[in-house]
Parts: sequence; structure tokens; C-alpha cells
Amino acid sequence: MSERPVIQTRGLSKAFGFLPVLRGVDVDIPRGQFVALLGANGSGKSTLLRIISGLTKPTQGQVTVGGWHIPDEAQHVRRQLGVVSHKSLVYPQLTAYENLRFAARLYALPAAETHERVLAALERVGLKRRAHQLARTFSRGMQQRLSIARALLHKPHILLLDEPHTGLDQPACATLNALLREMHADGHTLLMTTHQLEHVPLLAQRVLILARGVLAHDAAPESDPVALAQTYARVTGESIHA
Amino acid sequence: MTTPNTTDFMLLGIAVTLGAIALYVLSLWWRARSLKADEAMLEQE
Amino acid sequence: MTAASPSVAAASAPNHLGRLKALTAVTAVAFLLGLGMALAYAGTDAIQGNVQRLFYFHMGAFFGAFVAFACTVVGGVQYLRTRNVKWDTFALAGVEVGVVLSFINLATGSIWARPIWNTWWTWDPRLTSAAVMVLVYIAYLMVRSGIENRDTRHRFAAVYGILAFSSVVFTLVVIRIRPDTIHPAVIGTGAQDAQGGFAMNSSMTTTLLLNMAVWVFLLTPTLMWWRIRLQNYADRVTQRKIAYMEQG
Amino acid sequence: MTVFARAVGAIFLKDMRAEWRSRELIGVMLLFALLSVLVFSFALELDRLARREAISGVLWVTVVFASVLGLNRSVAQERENGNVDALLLAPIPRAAIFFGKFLANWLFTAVIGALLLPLMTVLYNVTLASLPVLGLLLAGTWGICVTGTLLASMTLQTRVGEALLPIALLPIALPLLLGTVRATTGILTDAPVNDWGGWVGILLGIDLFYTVVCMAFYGVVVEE
Repeated sequence: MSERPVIQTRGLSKAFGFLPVLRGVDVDIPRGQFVALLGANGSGKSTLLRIISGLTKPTQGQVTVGGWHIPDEAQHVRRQLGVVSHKSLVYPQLTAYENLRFAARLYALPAAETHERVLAALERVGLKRRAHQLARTFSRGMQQRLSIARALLHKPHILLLDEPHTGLDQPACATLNALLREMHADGHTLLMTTHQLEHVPLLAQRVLILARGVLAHDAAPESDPVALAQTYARVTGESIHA
Repeated sequence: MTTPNTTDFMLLGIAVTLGAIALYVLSLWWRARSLKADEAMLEQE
Repeated sequence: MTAASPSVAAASAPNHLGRLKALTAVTAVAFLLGLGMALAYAGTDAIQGNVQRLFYFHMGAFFGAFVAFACTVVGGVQYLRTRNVKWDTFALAGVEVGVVLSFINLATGSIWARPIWNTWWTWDPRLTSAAVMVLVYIAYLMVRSGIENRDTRHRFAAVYGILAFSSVVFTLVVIRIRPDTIHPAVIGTGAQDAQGGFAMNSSMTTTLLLNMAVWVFLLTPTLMWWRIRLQNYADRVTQRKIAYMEQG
Repeated sequence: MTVFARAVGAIFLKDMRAEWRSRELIGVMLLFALLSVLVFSFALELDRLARREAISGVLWVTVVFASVLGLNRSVAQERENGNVDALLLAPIPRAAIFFGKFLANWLFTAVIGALLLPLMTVLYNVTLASLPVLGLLLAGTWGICVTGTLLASMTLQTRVGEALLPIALLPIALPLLLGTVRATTGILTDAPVNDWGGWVGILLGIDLFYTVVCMAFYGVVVEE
């Protein structure tokens, strides 16, 4: 691959006090790839995502995102990143429209375009009709869609998703997956952690498994969730139902 | 004018001063002792 | 443990126990010398009597506490710059020793005030401020103990330790800028309505200087050093516990 | 408009709008302040002279505890849905996040204080509703909110949570309180400016110091 990876880590380590969480992680993610990051609770996958997004400082090692160094050049990275978490990252007291307009101001989007772009983003996630309802009245799935609209508003080319399926029912998961596939088709680079293995073969091109703070598995996903669950159990020593 | 007899207060003050330092040193010793006990337990297992 | 965290380096720092014991012996001798001078060498104050002798420890304890709390600021700033745990330990030792010394400062002041001001305590700005100073640092210890994540604890402690120093500075300056305190300023000019001030003769000055030196340069560093040793020991034990749990 | 000012404005306006919708901060703070003033008026059966000496204490204790309630809520709102992460992910300086939150908190606290002035003027028959006292109120609440916003961001990350804020904040804010209470009492008792002017100087100095330190340290407090 001639192009430099969009996300690259070298010897990445993180310890919380004496407790090592990551112990030397090397990952290369090329542009446009959809990567699923798996691992047991406490395996460090959320920490890895937070380090890449610049929210957590690594103890040791190098991270570059889009060629910029983290955390020293994090301000250049932030515009390229959209982050969706299992927390909704929206204000319940504000309407969907107001939430996005606030995000637009934080990202200093041109004021003249804000209105159009907010409506376009709401349209994309199917919330346009609800633009002026309070986010508090939204179901979990709708909040998650609003969260995705928020993450996409400034047109980032990298999406980091920290367990986006948590708390969603079946139809909401399906809507989310459809949106994610669309992002991927658009050429976004996606890095997603999840506990629900059944979504992985539908979405990801590549599966990484973290175990005890190191990268223990790196391959294309098995097309069958059951086979993936077996791989997962073998690598992490922990069974998970698919 | 005669100098008042305030020796009792002086002695009380010195006792409090020495007592406070002694108590702190004792607390250091006490904490070190309980750490030693922890360490010994780790060694046993 | 593959990730060599700075804490590991701090925990395995050279021991220096011999030097610390020597320092402790010197401190003990010097402290007794200071005590002896305060009791036997310094002249008796004609107006206040023997209780005035407490003043040597009262001042010594305050400036010892001042130095200890200043160490907390240095430790906090250095920790935030380097993220080396040894600076956090330094800052913590400063707080604990400072609290003990400022307690001595308050207690001796209060005991002196009983015969001289005819009250144990008065809500004078400086006294209030000195009492608040102790409370700030007790709050520091409480904030610390409320945080389980070690890195977070060190960061918050550093920030709080730096903010807390404002109370120390406030205690020092309040007597100079506020005329309505009754606390006497022994050095320099103080409030007009200060009560209980006294003139110092040469034996008193010598005793004061010696005691200040002992409290600031010997007692405070010795106590802090022991406290740092204890913390390093505690960190080693914690590390071993974690290593043990990781195996099991 | 600089990045800093734009971000501060956006966060401040966002807080105003959210508060306009829910009224949860102002409502709780105001109710607490009213109750506190009433309880004090029963508890301290003050004669006319003693009232003028003690009233600034009643005012300031009430304002500080009301601000603690507001600060805890305001910072907790950012943590509930992980919103503080969204703020930290945006391409804006950390200090701008802090300053925006602080401005909103300051406004809420100052509004509560400003409402108390005429109320206490009526209840205690002491002329609190005057421009010098209002000025002191703005300066005093500035320092309390600037340290309070920083400390609430810290204490809400601890095990003890909301209960720790008053313990951490009160001793740090005490130099401010001592200054404001003494200056307010000075104004109320018609003392010459020389007697209490020094306290105003201390107050402004501490405000400035706390503002600089807290803005500088906010990044350290929210990073992980």
C-alpha cells in the first residue's frame, strides 16, 4: 500500500496508574477501511479509541491520525474525526436542530451554510420531521441517529464508533447498520468497537481483537457470526454468544 | 509591674507541640507496619 | 510489566536510609537544643512571662508549614510538567507535614492567647485565615482519597495543591494589608491595634533564629522525607498486589 | 471573531437556551436561596444594629450555597450524556470550554444574588439594594464561580461526587468570602472607604489570580 495509513499506532501503551491497559499496540488502518475492534471488558478497546480521538493521553508510543501526531497535534485531527459513542453526546433539553446548530458553531462551520447543513444531516438520519422536538423525547435509537448526524455534520472522513449498538433494539440496530454501510460506501474510514458480534460480518472488512492489552488477532471476519464467536473465544479465552 | 506566672500555659504549649510531632511520627510508623503486614501476606500466598 | 511507567522508576529509587537516619539524629539534637534555648537561654518577657517562650515554636511551625506547602506547589507544578509520580509523592508529603505543623502553629497560638488576650480563640482575620489554611489542606487529603484512578488522583491533587496555596499567601499578607487584625507583627510593622506584641532583646533574637532554622531546614525536611519513604513503600506494595492479581 | 470567543459564545448561549427550557438550575437555586433567607430570619432574631453587622454574612452564605447547587447541576449536565467528551472533541481550546461554562454559571449565581438584594432589603429593613453592593456581588460571585466550575469538574469525577464540591470549594473561596463580607458590612455600616477599600482590592486580586489559574488548569482536569 503506497498511501500512508489514516490511523497508525506504534508501540502504543497506556497504564492507569500501575494497571497496564494497553501494552504495545501496533495498528495500521488504511483509508476507507471498515474495522471492527473486539475485546472483553477491560481489554483496552475503549481506551484505544479514546487515545485515537485525543481524549486520553497514551503513556508511551506513537499515534498518527491523517498524518498528524496525537496528542501534540490533536487540534488538526479533531476536524477529521467524527465520534459516536454508546453515550448519546446530545443535550436532552435542546431540540435536534439546536443540538446540531450548537455542534456547527463548535466546529466553526460557515454561518450561512449552517441551516442547510443541519437540515441535510437530519434528513440523512431520517430525523428531519422531528427537527424541532426536544432530544429528551427521543427514543434511544433516535438519539443515536441524532448523535450520528452530529458526528457527520462537519464532514469528517474518519468515524470512531464506541459500541454504537449498546441499548438499541433490533430495528434501531438495522437502521444504524444501514447508515454505517452507507458511510463506508461513501469512502469513510470507520473504526468500531462492539460487543454484539452478529453485526460484525455485516459491516466490517477487518476484525481486530484485543486481549490483555495487545493485539491478538487481525484478519478478515468470518462471514458466519458463530465462526467469529469461536475465533473470539479462542483468542480471548472468553465465550460470547453470537 | 510584676511578671505574670504563665508557666502552666508554656508547659501545655510544649506538650501539645511535642505531642503533635510524636503522634505524626507514630502514624507514619503505624502505616508502615500495616504495609509490612500486607507484604508478608503477599509473600505467604 | 512491559509499559515502564514513571512510577516504577520512583519506587525503585535508591534507598538512602542511612542518610535519612543521620538527618533524623541531627534534627532531634537540634530540636532539643532549640527547646533548651527557648526555655533556659532566652530572656523572660517582662509583661507576658514564660508563655511568651511558645512564640519560638509558634513561628517555627508556621514557617515550616509554609515551606511544606510551598513544596506542594513545586511538586504539583513539576508533576503536571513531567508526570513523574515522585513529584506527586513530594507534594503529598508537603501537605501532611504542613497540616501537622500548622496545627502546632494554631495550638501554640491559642494557648498563648488564653493568658494574653484572655481568650482561646478570636475571629480575627489572620486567625480565621490560618484555620482555613488547615481546612484547605484537609480538603486536599479528602479530595485525594475520593479518587480511585491513580493518574486522575495525581492530576487533581496537583491542581488543588496549587490553588490551595492561595490560602497560605493570604494568611501571610492579611496582617500587612489589614489594619483591623489584633495579631501582632513581630517582624516589621504591623497593625496599630495589635495586642500582645513584645520587644525582643538579643538572646530572644538568637533563640528565634535558631528555632526557625531547625523547624524550616531540619524538622520539615526530615518529616517529609520519612513520609516520602512511606509512600514509595506503599506504592511498591500496591504494585506487588496488582502483579499478584494479574497472575491469579 | 476569534475561535475562542466564538466557542465561548456558543457554549454560553447553549447553556442559556437549555436553562430557558428546563429552568432546573435557576429554579432550584432560587428556592434554596429563599428558604435560606427565611430560615436565617427566624434563626437570627436580630436587633436593628446587629442586623446591619450580620446581614452581609447571611447574604454571602446563601449565595455560596446556592452557587454550589447550581455548579454541581451545570457540570453534571455535561457529564450525563457524555457531552463533555463532545466538547473536548471539538476543535476549540480547552480554556474556551471552561470560560463558556463559567460565564453561564456566573450569570445564574449573580442573578440569584441580585434577586436577593431587594428581597433582603425588604425583609431585614437594611439597604442592600445599592450599586456598590451589586458590584461586590458581581466580583464575589465571579471568584466563587471560576473556582467552583473548575472544582466541580474535578469533584464530579470522584467517588463521593456532588458532596465533595462544598468541601473542596469553601476553604478555597474563603479569602473571597472574607473580603466580600467585610466590604459589604463596611458599606452597610457607612464606614469610611479607607476601612473596607482594602478588602475590595484583595477581592479583585484573588479574582484575577483564580481566573488565570483555573483557565490554565481546566485542560489538566478534563484530560484522562
